Amino acid sequence: MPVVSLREALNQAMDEEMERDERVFLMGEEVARYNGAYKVSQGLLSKWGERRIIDTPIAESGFAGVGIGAAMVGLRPIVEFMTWNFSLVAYDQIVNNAAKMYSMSGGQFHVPIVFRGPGGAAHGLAATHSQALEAIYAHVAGLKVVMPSTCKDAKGLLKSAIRDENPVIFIESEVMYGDKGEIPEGEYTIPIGVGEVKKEGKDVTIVSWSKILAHVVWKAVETLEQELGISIEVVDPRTIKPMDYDLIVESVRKTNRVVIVEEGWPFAGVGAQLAFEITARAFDYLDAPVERVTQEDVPLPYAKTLEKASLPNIEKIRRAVKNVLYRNGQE
Amino acid sequence: MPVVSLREALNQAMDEEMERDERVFLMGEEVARYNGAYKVSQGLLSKWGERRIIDTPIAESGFAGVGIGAAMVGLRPIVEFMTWNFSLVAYDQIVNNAAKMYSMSGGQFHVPIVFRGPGGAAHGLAATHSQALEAIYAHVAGLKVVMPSTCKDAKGLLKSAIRDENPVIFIESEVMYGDKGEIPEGEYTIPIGVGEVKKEGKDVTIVSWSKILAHVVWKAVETLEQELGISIEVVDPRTIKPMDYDLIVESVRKTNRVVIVEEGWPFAGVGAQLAFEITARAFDYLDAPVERVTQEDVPLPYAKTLEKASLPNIEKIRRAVKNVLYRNGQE
Amino acid sequence: MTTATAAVSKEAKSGLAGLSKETLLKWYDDMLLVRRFEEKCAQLYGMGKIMGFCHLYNGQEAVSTGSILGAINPDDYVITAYRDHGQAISKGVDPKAIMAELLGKATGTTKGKGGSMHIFSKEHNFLGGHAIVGSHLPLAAGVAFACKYRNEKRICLCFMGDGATNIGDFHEALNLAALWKLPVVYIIENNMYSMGTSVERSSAVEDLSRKAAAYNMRNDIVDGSDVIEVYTKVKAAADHARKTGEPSLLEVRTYRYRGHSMSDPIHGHYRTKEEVEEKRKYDPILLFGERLKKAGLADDGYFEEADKRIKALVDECVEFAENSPEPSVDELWKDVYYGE
Amino acid sequence: MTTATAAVSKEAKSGLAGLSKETLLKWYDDMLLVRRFEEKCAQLYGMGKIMGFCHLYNGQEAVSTGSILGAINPDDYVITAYRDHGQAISKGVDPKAIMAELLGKATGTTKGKGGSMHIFSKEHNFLGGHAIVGSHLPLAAGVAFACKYRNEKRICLCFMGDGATNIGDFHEALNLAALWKLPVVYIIENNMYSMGTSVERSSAVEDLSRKAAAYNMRNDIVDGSDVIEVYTKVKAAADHARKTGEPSLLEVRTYRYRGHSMSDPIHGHYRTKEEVEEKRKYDPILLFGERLKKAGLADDGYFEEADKRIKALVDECVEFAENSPEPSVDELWKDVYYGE
Ligand SMILES: Cc1ncc(C[n+]2csc(CCOP(=O)(O)OP(=O)(O)O)c2C)c(N)n1
Ligand SMILES: Cc1ncc(C[n+]2csc(CCOP(=O)(O)OP(=O)(O)O)c2C)c(N)n1
Ligand SMILES: [Mg+2]
Ligand SMILES: [Mg+2]
Repeated sequence: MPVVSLREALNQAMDEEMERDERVFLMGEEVARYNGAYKVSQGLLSKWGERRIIDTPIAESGFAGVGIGAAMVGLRPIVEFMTWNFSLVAYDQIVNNAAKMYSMSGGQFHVPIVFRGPGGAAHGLAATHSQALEAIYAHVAGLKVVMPSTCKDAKGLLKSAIRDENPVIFIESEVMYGDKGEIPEGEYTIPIGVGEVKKEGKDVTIVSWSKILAHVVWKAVETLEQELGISIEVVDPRTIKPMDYDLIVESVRKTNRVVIVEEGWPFAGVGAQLAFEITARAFDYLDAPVERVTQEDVPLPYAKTLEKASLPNIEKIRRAVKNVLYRNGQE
Repeated sequence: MPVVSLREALNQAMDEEMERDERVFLMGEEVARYNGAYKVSQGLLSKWGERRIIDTPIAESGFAGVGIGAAMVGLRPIVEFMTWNFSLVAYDQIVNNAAKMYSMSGGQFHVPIVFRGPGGAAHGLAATHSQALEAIYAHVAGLKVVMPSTCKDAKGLLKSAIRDENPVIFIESEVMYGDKGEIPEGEYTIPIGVGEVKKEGKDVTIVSWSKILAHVVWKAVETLEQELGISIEVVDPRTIKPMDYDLIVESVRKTNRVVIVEEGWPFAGVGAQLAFEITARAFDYLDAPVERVTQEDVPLPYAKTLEKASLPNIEKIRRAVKNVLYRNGQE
Repeated sequence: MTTATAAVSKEAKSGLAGLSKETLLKWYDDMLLVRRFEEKCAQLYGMGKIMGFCHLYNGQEAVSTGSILGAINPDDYVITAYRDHGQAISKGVDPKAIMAELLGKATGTTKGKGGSMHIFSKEHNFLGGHAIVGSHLPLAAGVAFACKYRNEKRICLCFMGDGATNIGDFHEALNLAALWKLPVVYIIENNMYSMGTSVERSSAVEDLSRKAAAYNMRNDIVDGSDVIEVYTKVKAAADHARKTGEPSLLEVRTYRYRGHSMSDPIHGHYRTKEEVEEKRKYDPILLFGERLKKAGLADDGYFEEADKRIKALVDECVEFAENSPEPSVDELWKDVYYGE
Repeated sequence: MTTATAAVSKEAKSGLAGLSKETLLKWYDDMLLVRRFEEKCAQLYGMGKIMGFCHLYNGQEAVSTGSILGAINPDDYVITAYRDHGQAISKGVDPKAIMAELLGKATGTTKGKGGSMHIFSKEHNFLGGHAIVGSHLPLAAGVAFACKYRNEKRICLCFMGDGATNIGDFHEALNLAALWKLPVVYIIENNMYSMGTSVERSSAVEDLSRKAAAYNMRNDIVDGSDVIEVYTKVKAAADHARKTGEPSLLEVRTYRYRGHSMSDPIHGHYRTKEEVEEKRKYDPILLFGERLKKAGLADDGYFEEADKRIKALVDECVEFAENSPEPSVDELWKDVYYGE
């Protein structure tokens, strides 16, 4: 199987879908001549030309709206936000136009559009540039939210997102763009809304996604399995909305204990929703209340020490896992 | 005790605080000459003049930003959104500027500002104009969110919000503006972050706030207590963030059963957060998993039948209450 | 005398842009239909049959008729704000379906989902009915973008109020349209007020067409009480867009007779009764009727007949709407995600 | 010969706006300090000591010096975007504290919380450092609003890039400032690019000062390589604001020598090496030095001495920053809610 970077996986997905469907185009700041602020669109301008790879001014609300309008009349835009932080100036377009158009028009105009770009913290970007915003999009009726943690999932899911007839929020991670991984040879897609048990285990389930799974949870799992002599099951929902509750609940019914690890703020985060559903559906199977590890409820600071202390890390995951095992008193 | 409408209670709060503090001013669309789209600012222009009661163009991001800038250098703006739906075009200003300024400036510039206006559905306003948006604000670190359900709370809390040194999201309800209620004679405030047990009971706790509490839950409580022969405790957090978890958990430890009723969408809503915290803190006291009644996960339609079916209503609350009592099989 | 009449008539006709009698009478009927439709809405709103916000078009009829019915093709796109009944009617949307929508019925334009502010008709390339001020301006640019992308000779007309010119999306959309040369015609219906706020209290420039300077955009000022002028100038802009791909910004000076929405009185604190009465002298339907009469194309008999015919049509709309079923509750979960 | 020199000198001096030698040399030093400070940042970034995004000001020094150090009063407010080191320095913020901030230290301007893009100093009325493009433009109007509200004779200078003129907040802020007559001077630092996108590929008008027409706003074009012209024109705008309360929009034509941020090469695909070299001929520090020399106000000896002195100062900044402690972890929960 070929090994590619996440950047390449996403690039392939867009390239293949542009090949497959003439209506697909890519629009965003620096996506064309610059080949993408993070080089995700490398080479696409030279291959597809200015008609289909389009540099925009700094006008997120404007070009998000252009994408939505174009989608209403039959095109299939991919709108790149240089980072998801900048989508907040386009939040109204996404919430009131993209998400609601199909319903509000009584099923006449649907909006097949993908909004994509990196979310979450990188290193030292501080409060305005380090936001994990999945909760504020998944909250909204009419949107789908996808957050892959591997190169394979990223390519397959982005292709599905581009083919989806609905607005899809596709959140990547800047610090994962260089990560390498195997992907299947040739054409494949991964369905939106289907999670995956990434690792089987029997004592505790950890649910996590995107960068926090890829860069933090995996390390924690290795450490904690050794340290605590336990076996951890890792479930990656891959799609935040619609959430694959069945898969997660099945895992929890087996392990009876679950820790959710996410990068976003705690209050009304995605993990809160997950915890609620898990508890509702597996109440009698839970040996301990659901534990969550999130970012601290503060604007993310610049300094490395503070940034580290704010984000989920191994220590916090350890504490949570030991909590569901009722082993925190034992040290 | 004087009886006033919610509209008057809010008006008094602003008026009194403007009297008390020269730095307080009110800004928004139609707040001055028109006396407010919903007449909440009735009479304030003629009393305080154009310097302090300011009509704005339709430019929510712009005038929210003007408020934040003015607050940074010492004024205390009240910014009215004609409805909270229109705040989405100002979401970036609130999230990235109001909420983060104090932290990002290392404690140098704090932002004492109140954003206020009606939230949620009225009657027949359809998808773009019927959003209960508390979750997307409460999610954000650095904001406070206040949602009173009575005239007394509204006046006392709005006064506290105006005196608060932090950005406060103050969400009212259009359909409650005419509701009457008693308020204390003279000056009083109600602290932000402190909930209230609005009615004692012993079998089930219902947590709810704002209009859904005032217009739906109270009716449901009356009906259900009779119908099911039970006693319901009603807890109104009044403030969504910071949430008075202690008060709620105390109630749940007593009743062992809890239903959360909110107007917002279900996914990662405020109720999800509450359910998570309640379960974490009262796990061994819960006789049934926390139940939630929310708006359906759809854009709210116009037609009365559909609107009614989408919002929380007595039937849905009945089902939830019977669920936590394990009495749904008994009919 | 015959000669004199002929001369008057010829002169009068020369002000009618060489349009056929048939066309001109169709326009007259369209304007009248919009007027009567809106009057009926006001009644039904008063009776509690129409819910929510309802923004009427009375006084502005020449704008939708001259531009949508007159100046563009059926396959051209139209997108507008919440004051949308008139524009939908001029685009050919069945007024029965619109009325049914207002009454929240399953036979409505959006099956009762959108209501007054969100009229849509895919069949008629009528793209809504948008209720967040200014938010449809980027959509219009996107629709024009699609026309260009597919190399179609279609264009998009986008209507907005004067108040909408102060919001960020106005700026972003117009810059993109001009920069990328998108075939969209932006039409400001300057009715002097956004709710209760007059233009000079909301915009730093009172001549709203001047805002085009920031985008180097073709622009013009249009007399909105004159359906022929609206037609002529919008047609010029539309043709220009079709030919060159370039956008225009037109400021149409018009006036609304009613309050902003049904909860707003006709003349609140923000304008006087006298102002409204003065403006009513330039009623677009009256003025147009007079010109038709002068040109010998219609007489009082025609006007009376038209009035009856259109009243009957509006009554038919109400009957249709009243007799239509409400949407069934399971509609609630439909049209949320396409194909699911 | 003496006469001739005197004549040259007089002429040269007459181009120096009648400013004292002391003032002029202070400006020279300020520009040089900014240049050397930024060069040091580039080094430290390369060594991994500065994290995140870091946008350098090289080439644009005359703008911050002429306007902030030159044209306004210490109690006037300044607010800017993320390319903020130079402006903070010109406002008098201790470069040691700025450097400590860049290194994420507790002694930094915001105790390590904001980093490069978010420099603040309340003491100096320096209101940040804002990293969402255009989002600080309404804040500037708000600050000016407060000045007016309190009837102070203070004003606000607000800097932005050329790219920021395309976003909605630009439109909303400028309209509000003009409509309400707020004492704010908006300064576009037109360095020809927003990241890799040139002005003509992002704005429908290339003369960005033309955007003022939409707000009927006083405006001007300024040569950003000439610190004296910057001073003169910003002072005129600031004085006008102070006197009349009215805003201005100034387009300063300038150039950045380095890439957009540290991850962007000096000349990527979007501009040529030749362009950068050509622009460097109009280096604001060089040009100003030559003028000082011609006017007999400084000689090579002075320039050498200044260079040494300023290098030493920058080294001191680094030493201070390196020796400063990191913020303690409990700082994380501080400054989130005031008074809590
Ligand atoms: C972003 C936003 N802010 C506020 C409103 C509330 N609102 C609805 S219509 C309106 C006035 C609009 O005036 P104008 O654009 O002139 O159009 P007109 O009503 O005159 O046709 C306002 C303030 C809204 N719908 N959207
Ligand atoms: C709303 C928003 N969109 C995109 C970005 C990413 N971004 C940061 S700087 C920049 C270019 C800005 O160019 P310009 O305004 O000309 O300022 P300059 O960097 O040249 O000083 C972009 C696109 C952002 N920070 N905010
Ligand atoms: Mg208007
Ligand atoms: Mg620039």
